[in-house]
Amino acid sequence: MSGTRMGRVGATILLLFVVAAVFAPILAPHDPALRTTQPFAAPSFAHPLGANDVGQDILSELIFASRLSLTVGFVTACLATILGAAVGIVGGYLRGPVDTVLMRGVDVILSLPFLPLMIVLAAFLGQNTTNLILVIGLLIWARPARLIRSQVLSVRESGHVQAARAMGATHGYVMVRHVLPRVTPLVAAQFVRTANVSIMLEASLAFLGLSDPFQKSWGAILFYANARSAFLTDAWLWWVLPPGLCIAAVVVSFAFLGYALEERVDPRLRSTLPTSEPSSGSGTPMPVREDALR
Amino acid sequence: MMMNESRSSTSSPGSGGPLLEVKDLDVCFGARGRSGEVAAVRGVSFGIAPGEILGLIGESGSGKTTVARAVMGLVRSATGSVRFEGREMLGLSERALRKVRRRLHLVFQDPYDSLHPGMRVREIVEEAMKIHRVGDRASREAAISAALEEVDLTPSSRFTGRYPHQLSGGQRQRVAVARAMVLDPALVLADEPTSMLDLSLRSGILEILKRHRDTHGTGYLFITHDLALARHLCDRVAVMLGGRLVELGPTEAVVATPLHPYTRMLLQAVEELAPPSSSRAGYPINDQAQESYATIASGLQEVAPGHYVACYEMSQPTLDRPTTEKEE
Amino acid sequence: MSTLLEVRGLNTVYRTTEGQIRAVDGVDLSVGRGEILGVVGESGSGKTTLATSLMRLIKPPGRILKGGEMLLDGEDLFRLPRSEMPARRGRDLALIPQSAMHALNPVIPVDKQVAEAITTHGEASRKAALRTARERLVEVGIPPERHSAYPHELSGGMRQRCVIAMAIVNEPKLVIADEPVSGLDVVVQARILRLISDLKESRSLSMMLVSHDLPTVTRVCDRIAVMYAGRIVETGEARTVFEKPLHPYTRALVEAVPRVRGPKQDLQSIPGDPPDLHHLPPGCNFEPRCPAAFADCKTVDPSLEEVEPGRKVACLLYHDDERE
Amino acid sequence: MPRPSGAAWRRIGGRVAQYALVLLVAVSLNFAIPRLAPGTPIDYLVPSEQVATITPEQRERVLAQFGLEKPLLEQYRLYLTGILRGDLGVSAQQGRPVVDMLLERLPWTLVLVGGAITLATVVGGGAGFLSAARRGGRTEAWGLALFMFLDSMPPFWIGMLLLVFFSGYLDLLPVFGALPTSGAAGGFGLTLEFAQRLVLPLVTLTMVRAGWLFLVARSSLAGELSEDYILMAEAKGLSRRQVVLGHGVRNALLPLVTAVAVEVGTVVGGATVVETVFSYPGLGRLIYESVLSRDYLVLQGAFLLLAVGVILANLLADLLYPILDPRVRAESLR
Repeated sequence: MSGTRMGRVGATILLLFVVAAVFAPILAPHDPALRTTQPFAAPSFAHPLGANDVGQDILSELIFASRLSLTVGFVTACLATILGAAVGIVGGYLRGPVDTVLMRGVDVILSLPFLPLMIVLAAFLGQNTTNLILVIGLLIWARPARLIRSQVLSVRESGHVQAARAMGATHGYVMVRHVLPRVTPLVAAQFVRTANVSIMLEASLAFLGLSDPFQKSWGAILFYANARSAFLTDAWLWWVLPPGLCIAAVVVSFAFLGYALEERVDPRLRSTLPTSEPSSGSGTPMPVREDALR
Repeated sequence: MMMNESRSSTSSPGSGGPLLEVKDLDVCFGARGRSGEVAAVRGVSFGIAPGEILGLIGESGSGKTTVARAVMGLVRSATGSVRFEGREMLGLSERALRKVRRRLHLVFQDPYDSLHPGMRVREIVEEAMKIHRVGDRASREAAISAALEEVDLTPSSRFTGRYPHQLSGGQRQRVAVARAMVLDPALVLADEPTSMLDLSLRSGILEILKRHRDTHGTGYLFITHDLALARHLCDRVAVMLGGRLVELGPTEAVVATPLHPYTRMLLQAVEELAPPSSSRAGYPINDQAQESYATIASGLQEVAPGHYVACYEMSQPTLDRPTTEKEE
Repeated sequence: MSTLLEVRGLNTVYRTTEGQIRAVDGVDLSVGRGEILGVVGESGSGKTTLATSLMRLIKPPGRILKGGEMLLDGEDLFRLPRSEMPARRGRDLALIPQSAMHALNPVIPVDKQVAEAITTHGEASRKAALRTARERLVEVGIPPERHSAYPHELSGGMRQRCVIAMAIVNEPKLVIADEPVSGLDVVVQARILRLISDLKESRSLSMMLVSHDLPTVTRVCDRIAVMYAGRIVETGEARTVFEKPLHPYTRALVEAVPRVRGPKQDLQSIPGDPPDLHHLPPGCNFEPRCPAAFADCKTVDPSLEEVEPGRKVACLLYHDDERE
Repeated sequence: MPRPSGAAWRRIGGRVAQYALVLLVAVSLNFAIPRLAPGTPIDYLVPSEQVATITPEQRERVLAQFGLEKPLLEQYRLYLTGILRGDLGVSAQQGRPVVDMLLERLPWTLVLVGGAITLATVVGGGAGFLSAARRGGRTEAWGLALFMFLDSMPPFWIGMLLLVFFSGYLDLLPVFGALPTSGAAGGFGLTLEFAQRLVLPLVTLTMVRAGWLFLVARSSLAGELSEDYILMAEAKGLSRRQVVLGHGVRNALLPLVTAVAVEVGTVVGGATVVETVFSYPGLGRLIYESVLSRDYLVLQGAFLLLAVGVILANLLADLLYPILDPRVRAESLR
């Protein structure tokens, strides 16, 4: 499967979930907050995936839960990439003490175990979605920042940046017009990557019972399924399997998209080989040798 | 070109003063005590007249590029004096420097990375005018096509809409030259502008630079490692070794009677690389005495009119001697 | 001088998004024993592809078309099964690759890398191999105290010397050097070329030297082949080709060379753009840029023909029979 | 290996200082979070069911016991010295010192995390190298997709599915806890029991983490294989296999080391949820239990301990790297 095809598959899956999230009230057969049948009901025509321990329709829960996952994914990814790109570009371009301070901060954040820290934060700050998004967003910008910075370090040495400086352009102009466009593909790839990570983090927290109790989430569905030992009965088929599949599908769709983007940043990752003619002369620019995946 | 507005300053080009005067330039990099890091430039002095092409010759690590960057005010740790059109450049505020940079331009070595891959040729050439808010739309458009025609990218309309990757290496370098020329700078710093081009395309670029000098009176600092090339283009050459200037003089004089052992070594190397057929007829020393401003370079002694050489006991060449070789 | 290498009808193609290009297009050449053949060409001429093809190291999407022959000492290496090639590389024919600056593994000391070239081919013990490797390093001018250095601790010139040592260590029949001095400072370039000349004398090395730099090649080589758009357009004795170039392209190249001695002449440049291998003209490849082109050049594709003993050129100006 | 020079010692010193800083940040976070959180300290210090019924006197006593009536700076000082003495407080639920509870669980987590990282590195890294060495093939492309899938699956979900299959359907392995709760067999039997219970959590954690290491290994080997020295190695006469193993993989191991170190943090996070699923008595399970019972001091202590572990792993990798890569050795601090 080539990167482009992966990208297409990823985009398709993601689009399906976006549709589900947007049209949840129309698509869901029931109101997931209401008891609409017997607790632990097995699948039936009216309730294709049965019901949970309080009698709520699982299919409807799943559909509504896509809203939370996608929101968390998109919003935190926005936060993290904006912050990460800003820190990466400013630090990498200006260098000097500014850079040192910023990168020390990045190092500190990267050396903390995320999930345990998030658990502590969630336990103390209370379980609401806004807090969750803020906390994830404020923690996961560090990796994109480091990656973007290392690319900026090489971009700032390129001739057109130097030329713009020599022409009398301000730092701000150079960063916006010359540096940012060059790192945009990497920023996009990092956006996808962070969305991916934050969705997984949210699911893990919810699975530990630390999600907003008033909002449906795939992780939380699994939390209840686990707490009620659904995996010891046949209920795993409709109670355990589908929410996990949803998480995996969304995450993998982001991963595929991200991979397609990263492959563009670093053509050496391509599994089917290249498109341009071999460089026989000197000076054909090679993409930056950064581990785009890390 | 058309952007040449009248200037009220007393030291405008052509008024007789030197265009650029560098005196005792020192640049030190990262004093972290690393063994590989050296003072990049030490006590360099030279001058460039309006319309003069000065070749700065040196090998990798000789500090020649650092000199150019210091002249542009891109190096913060430079000390000494760099006077451009009579104004001291070192120590100028960022804001004041930006203004001066209108009159100065750089052409880089690598045409593949000196043009922004996401900008069209039109935007690339226009950028300097935009930054300095020069002219209106129509006049900019005219300036762009004039600049492109001047570098033989004709008809200019064929090129303005293209992206760099749609151009050949030679064409890209022409665009870079057009970008440098569009604001009609008084001084252009060209850093090995032809070293990455094929032999068959090199002379085209040199021709353009020469022509521009002749028609606009632009001064050039032409940085190169190739003495043979410098001989074809430069009025005077300055030879650098390990951050110092070791010889400075009219090109023909330096080539015909190199004084410093390092210059001799360079010339010998160039001759060894040259085709075997070249005859070795003698040349008159100083066949053209190029006018030069009293370049009283510290450490340099004038041994013939306009021909300076450094006291060479203290600067024995150290190239390719294993233990002292520098890493790039 | 007997013939060591004889290449006939070599074609190497690359598949690209825009279609297939022929980077090496029907090349015939030969190298004599103890001879240095210079292959000169500018970017896109196919010279690097030629060098890599002879090593049979062309990787997809490139491939060597069937039908070509490469006789080394009378044996056609193109007919060997792929699995037998590693045993030949380094021993029968060695490569000094382009960008030799990066041709050394950054995390292995250089003497070990040279020794590896020995042990992979033979019976020699590690210790003996290391000893031989160090001898070779001394021979190419690396002082003993630098032998166990890592590549990044050496200058460009020294790294190039290491690569040369690696290439000659198994005493190959033929050395293929791809731009052995590009990217180095002139003084170092001169020294490396001197080293190559010395090695040629002391070891009667046979070599194919690929370069963009016509004067340099003229200086060290016995014969020259000039490439343009994947083809050889002129061959002959090195000095003769440089002093009396026949093909208009060679002539233009010679006139573009800046000289540090002799009268100062204006440098010539070749008008137009380098050839685009995707869209080659129907006739002579050089026709769009050629100052001497005439009507037939647009339609007739000239072949490489002998015009004087030992001198071949692919240009209609010299082909009497094709002219009419 | 060359002996460390002055620059190397400076580098080591710099790294240690940096990680000491990280540790200080973690400790400070631990100190600050409860104090910034909404509600009163009482909410966090007494068992949750007593919060509503607590009397003002009891309240004072609790505050005094934890030094909460003192100025903030003094509290911070007390907190730091407490930690240095190994005092992380007393569990509100169980009344035992937090340190004891943590140390009791630590070995279980060490075995699980250590095992999972080792296995994931071998399996994921190995497959990644293989994939990079055989680029272009069909198997390679599907292998990539497969490992990306693995990387995308929630660990707790994989754990639950494994439970369904292995104990629900096949009834093969005991699944809960690390040791049988009663009738300890001792000796070999005990080891076997322990190993059996370790299998599923270990497999789960390995599966989810192998994907990422696969991607890193693949991309770094692919990068190395496109370098010029690979061509040179082949030109010397090395077979493709020798080139890939002796030069490519050797050099691609370096980025993998960094990736593994960074992984430790993620694996620890994964262990938390996996232990929860399997009721495996490690630190992760302890965290889960403390979340449920609102035992905040235990929660904080566990976080701190995990932070120390992750920081040590990173430090180790940082110190290891220059030994593996002479280029890094040559550089001094960034």
